[in-house]
Amino acid sequence: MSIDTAPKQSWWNRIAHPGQFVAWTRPLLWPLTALTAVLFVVGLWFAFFASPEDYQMGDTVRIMYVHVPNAWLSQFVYGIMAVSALGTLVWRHPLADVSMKAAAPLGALFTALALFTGALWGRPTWGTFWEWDGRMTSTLVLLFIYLGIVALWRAFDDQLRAARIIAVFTLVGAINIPIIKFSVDWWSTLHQPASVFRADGPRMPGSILTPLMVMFVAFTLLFLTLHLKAMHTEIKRRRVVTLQRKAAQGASS
Amino acid sequence: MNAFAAMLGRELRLALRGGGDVLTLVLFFVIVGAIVPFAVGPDKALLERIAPGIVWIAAFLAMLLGLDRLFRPDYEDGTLTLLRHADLPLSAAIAAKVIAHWLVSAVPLILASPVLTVLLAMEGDAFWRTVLSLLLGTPALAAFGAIGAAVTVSIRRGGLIAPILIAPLSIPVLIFGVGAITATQSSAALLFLAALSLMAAALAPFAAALAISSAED
Amino acid sequence: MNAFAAMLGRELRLALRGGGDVLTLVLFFVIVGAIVPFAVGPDKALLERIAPGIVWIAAFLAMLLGLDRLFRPDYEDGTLTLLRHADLPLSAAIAAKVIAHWLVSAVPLILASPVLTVLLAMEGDAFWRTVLSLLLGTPALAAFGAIGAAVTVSIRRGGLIAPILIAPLSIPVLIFGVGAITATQSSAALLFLAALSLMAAALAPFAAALAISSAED
Amino acid sequence: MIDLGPHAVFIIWAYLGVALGVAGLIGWTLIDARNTAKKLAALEASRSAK
Amino acid sequence: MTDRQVFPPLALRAEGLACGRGGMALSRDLTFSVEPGQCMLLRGPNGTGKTTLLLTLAGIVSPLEGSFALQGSDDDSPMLHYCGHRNAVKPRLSVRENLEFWRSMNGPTGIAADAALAEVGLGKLRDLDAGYLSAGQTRRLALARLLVSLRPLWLLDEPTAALDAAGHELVSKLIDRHLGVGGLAIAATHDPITLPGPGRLHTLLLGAEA
Amino acid sequence: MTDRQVFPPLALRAEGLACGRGGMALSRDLTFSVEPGQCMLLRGPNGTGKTTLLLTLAGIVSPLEGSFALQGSDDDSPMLHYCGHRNAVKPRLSVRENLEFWRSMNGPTGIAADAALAEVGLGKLRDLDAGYLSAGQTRRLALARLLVSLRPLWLLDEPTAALDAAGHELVSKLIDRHLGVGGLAIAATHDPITLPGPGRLHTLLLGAEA
Ligand code: HEM
Ligand SMILES: Nc1ncnc2c1ncn2[C@@H]1O[C@H](COP(=O)(O)OP(=O)(O)OP(=O)(O)O)[C@@H](O)[C@H]1O
Ligand SMILES: Nc1ncnc2c1ncn2[C@@H]1O[C@H](COP(=O)(O)OP(=O)(O)OP(=O)(O)O)[C@@H](O)[C@H]1O
Ligand SMILES: [Mg+2]
Ligand SMILES: [Mg+2]
Repeated sequence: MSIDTAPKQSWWNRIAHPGQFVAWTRPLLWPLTALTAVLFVVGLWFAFFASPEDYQMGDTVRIMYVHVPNAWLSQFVYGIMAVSALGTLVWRHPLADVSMKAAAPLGALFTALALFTGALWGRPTWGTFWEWDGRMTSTLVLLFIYLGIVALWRAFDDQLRAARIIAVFTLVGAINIPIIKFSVDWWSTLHQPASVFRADGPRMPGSILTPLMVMFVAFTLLFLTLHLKAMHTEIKRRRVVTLQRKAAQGASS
Repeated sequence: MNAFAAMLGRELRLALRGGGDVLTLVLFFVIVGAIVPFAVGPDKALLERIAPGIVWIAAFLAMLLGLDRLFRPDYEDGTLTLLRHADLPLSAAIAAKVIAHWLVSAVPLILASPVLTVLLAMEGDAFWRTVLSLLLGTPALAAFGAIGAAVTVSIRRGGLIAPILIAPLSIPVLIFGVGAITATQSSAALLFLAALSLMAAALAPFAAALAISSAED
Repeated sequence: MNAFAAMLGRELRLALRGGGDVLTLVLFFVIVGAIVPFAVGPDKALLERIAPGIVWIAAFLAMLLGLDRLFRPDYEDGTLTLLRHADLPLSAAIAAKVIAHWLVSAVPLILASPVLTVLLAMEGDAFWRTVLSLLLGTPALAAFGAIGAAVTVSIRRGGLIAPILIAPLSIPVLIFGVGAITATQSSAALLFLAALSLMAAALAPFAAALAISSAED
Repeated sequence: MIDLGPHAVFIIWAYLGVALGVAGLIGWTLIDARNTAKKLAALEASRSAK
Repeated sequence: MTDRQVFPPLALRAEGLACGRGGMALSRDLTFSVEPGQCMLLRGPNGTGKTTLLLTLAGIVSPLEGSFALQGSDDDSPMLHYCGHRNAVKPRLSVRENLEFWRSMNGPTGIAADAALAEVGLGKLRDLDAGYLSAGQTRRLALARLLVSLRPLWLLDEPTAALDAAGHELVSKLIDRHLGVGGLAIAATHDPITLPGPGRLHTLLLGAEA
Repeated sequence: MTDRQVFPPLALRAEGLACGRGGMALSRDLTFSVEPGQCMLLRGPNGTGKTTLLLTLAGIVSPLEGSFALQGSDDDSPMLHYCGHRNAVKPRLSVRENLEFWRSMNGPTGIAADAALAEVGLGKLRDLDAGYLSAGQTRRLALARLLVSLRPLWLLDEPTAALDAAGHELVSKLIDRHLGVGGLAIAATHDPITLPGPGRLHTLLLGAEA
């Protein structure tokens, strides 16, 4: 039995050291922000002025340009969290903790927006805000998982310790999400007549695909920018906590 | 193996001496089932239709209820700290705890399920399918529950978070469990349930041990 | 009065700092409501029909869940023993705790109830009746819950007994609560709810104080 | 602005909701960043003052 | 010698008191009295009923036989501080919030919370989450509670538990000062406690037949 | 002087160890070694990190800097007993059941449970519900755990807490015997502990700059 804390030096350790990380990623923030903003302007212009209405859905197809990117992000962000969780558990890297924590509220919001836009889309097309359809339902469950993770982060007061524990839960969730998706599909197809409208992607004409793609990239960049910023903040927050405790301790001795 | 048996024995003893905790869970299960007719009104056809769902929800909630007792008392009196230095690996000790948890919280429910089937006007055939589906599905609930309890044990006021972590994870169990009672493809659902339970039971001790050993004292 | 405010303030502070206990309860409420469709199947007409029952059961369970935190931590760390010698009478201290319990566990549920009404396909009118019935009925649930929790804490051994003590007491609340949402005589049911809540709230602090002060240390 | 057809309300609400959500997120991220940076600066100042 | 009499002249008298747990007597036929300005130490091996006697005097366990009374008190307001094995300290509240709470609950008749914290050596930690305190620091916080509300009778169960040498002295000092203003104290302890001045300390030996 | 060597010759060495809580160092640059047959006492005022150091050595809190190792052990089986502030005693199980449980969990390599109970003075209470034990009796039960499974390294956090005079002697005797068979012990305590024989006890002072 022996425990050693000597840090292992490598290029990766150097650039991924939290302080270093903030230093070399900070210059990226502004370009990213600018790019995101430009893409949003272009995307919105396409969405409202340069794309036709769908022959079937009419103008409501324009909801797609915000719905689909958010729906995609809801899954992508969980992927980021799961990879970060692996980083926390396997390499015990502080940066992975930070990334995991910063991503959770973002993912929750994108998921909530996917649900919101989906519900608003459902009303004109299906005549109801909510339908217990497989995809919608599994997105709802995903939102619950996100909110659970956010609640967990808030409940721990020692964030270092929290990271490893939450990583375990995130990974368990990652294993379970495909199962949930599958079971929900099985469930709603079993109980429900196949009345659900299905929009198959490939059928889309280019005039719809272009704005979709632009918005898609714009939202993804938005996430990356916010994630980076939130990670910086989180790194600073940890430093604040350490300093505060030091102050309390320094005062006591 | 001896240590495993000791752990199992201790858990069972504590539960059975625990001033009727087991009885309480069963009563809770029955009461949730019995309250539903009050809430939805005494319409027989309706009741029979939603009966499988209610049995499973009652079982799920009853198992949630006992969950806070799985690790918290041991965490608070220092037992979990000591278990890290026991000869028995922590994951094995947790496996014993999960098995005991299933024995004292799920098995009594299964035994009590006839009461619910009567209250909810289910017919004989559905009753047997209910028992079978509970038998195959509750291990998964216990396993997911253990993961949730382990993740939240070191939060000082964390007892409330466990249920919301567990509920989304348990949805497949509910869906297949209910499916196994009602559907015509009952056997497919049963198979899935069994697979889920196996997978969850295999995963849970390790995940829970990982979570617990990353909790500082 | 000052001591009463101190007690109330402490309870609220503990709850709000408690790493989002409030958020957790709300989530639990929504999740229980959302889980029912998984169990009974995604049939809209059916869901709408049982929706009032589900809302009330979810509220009942969410309030049950927070109950173990009402007296147990204070019992275990010795606070309850000391409260017996406080200037503020024990029953007043308990009244403050019950009020705080209602504020942090019932009010958020009421605020979150719109989400459930959407998920369960209730129409606009029923929604307002839901809010009103929860507002009038939850104080009774909180009060009965406090009695149950006090009795449980004083017998020391049975952590889980509270729910079954409370369930029978709470059944009338549930019945009238559901009645207030669905029935045509909604206003009569609301009146009963209000009466029940008043009575329970007046009784609970004394009953709970009696139970706690007869508990040996 | 083009004509959004009979379901304009839903489209507008969808975009508005997303805009609000995203704006809120951005705002919250920035405010959080600002507050944390301020706290950090204050603490570091008080440390070097000692 | 009482330099400043704050409390009415009270005395605790017990006559043929028997206390026990679960109907089983642990100590029998105790007759003692504690006068103002006096401290009684309870001593005896583990498990001989010191804690039980204190709980009986606090009115939490009912006596099996005999009687006791705090004579000289006319009103019904609470007269005693009980400081038991458990500290009644809440994590998530800061050290000061914990103490302020008890000050309001028991009546703000003693010194201010900050002064009490400084007194027990926690002045600098006052904004720390009380859940982070070490064992000894938690004990000190429990002792600070005695200072923020004036009560004539102190029932202390192992007040020095987990305290360092300075903490032991602190306890002696606090008791000394309490007796000085006419208070009474009963302390169960295994550690030596000494007070300046004669006749202020007497010992009740429990359990040992010797 | 080791009369009967039971354990392989192990030694605990720490180099430049810094331990703390929540990323904040409480003790820094600790370098010490404990050889077979030696006991190290941790001393220091309340809140200076004695408990934290013990938890670090037990592998529960991770060290901030530096390293430590138990040298001479070849296998990975658990080598230490940790005896903390909390006693890990379960109400509802009898005293003996409690001990038997830990004997099975930690390996029945030491003396029998009944013998251990007699050793710590709980022989007569063996069938009592452990929840009824007094503070000192509970502590004795926790100490009995050290005897039913042989482990070379003992980490004791205030072993004498709540114990009477006989209990203090008991702790000294247990440590003495453990060292006698080649064991190692580290004890954090505010009470005096003395062992017969020279050179077996040394003290690490935490926190005080003096
Ligand atoms: C609350 C309700 C809804 C939710 C939660 C939801 C969720 C999702 C999800 C998870 C995706 C997958 C994104 C991806 O694969 O990257 C998606 C894609 C899509 N959704 Fe929705 N959706 C909802 C309502 C609707 C409605 C009402 C419509 C149309 C009437 C719709 C049309 C689409 C389309 C066209 C796509 C992209 C095409 C595809 O990937 O197959 N959704 N939605
Ligand atoms: N419910 C009960 N039934 C039977 N015996 C009990 C019960 N509760 C406690 N006891 C016994 O009563 C005694 C408790 O005494 P108490 O806690 O007052 O001791 P103490 O003098 O404070 O000891 P210590 O110095 O260890 O704190 C113990 O011997 C215990 O075994
Ligand atoms: N999570 C935490 N964050 C910040 N400070 C902490 C945390 N946990 C503990 N502390 C501080 O660390 C110290 C705890 O030290 P520890 O418990 O090791 O003391 P100790 O030497 O055992 O004291 P005692 O003699 O009172 O038992 C205390 O000063 C406490 O305020
Ligand atoms: Mg005692
Ligand atoms: Mg300590």
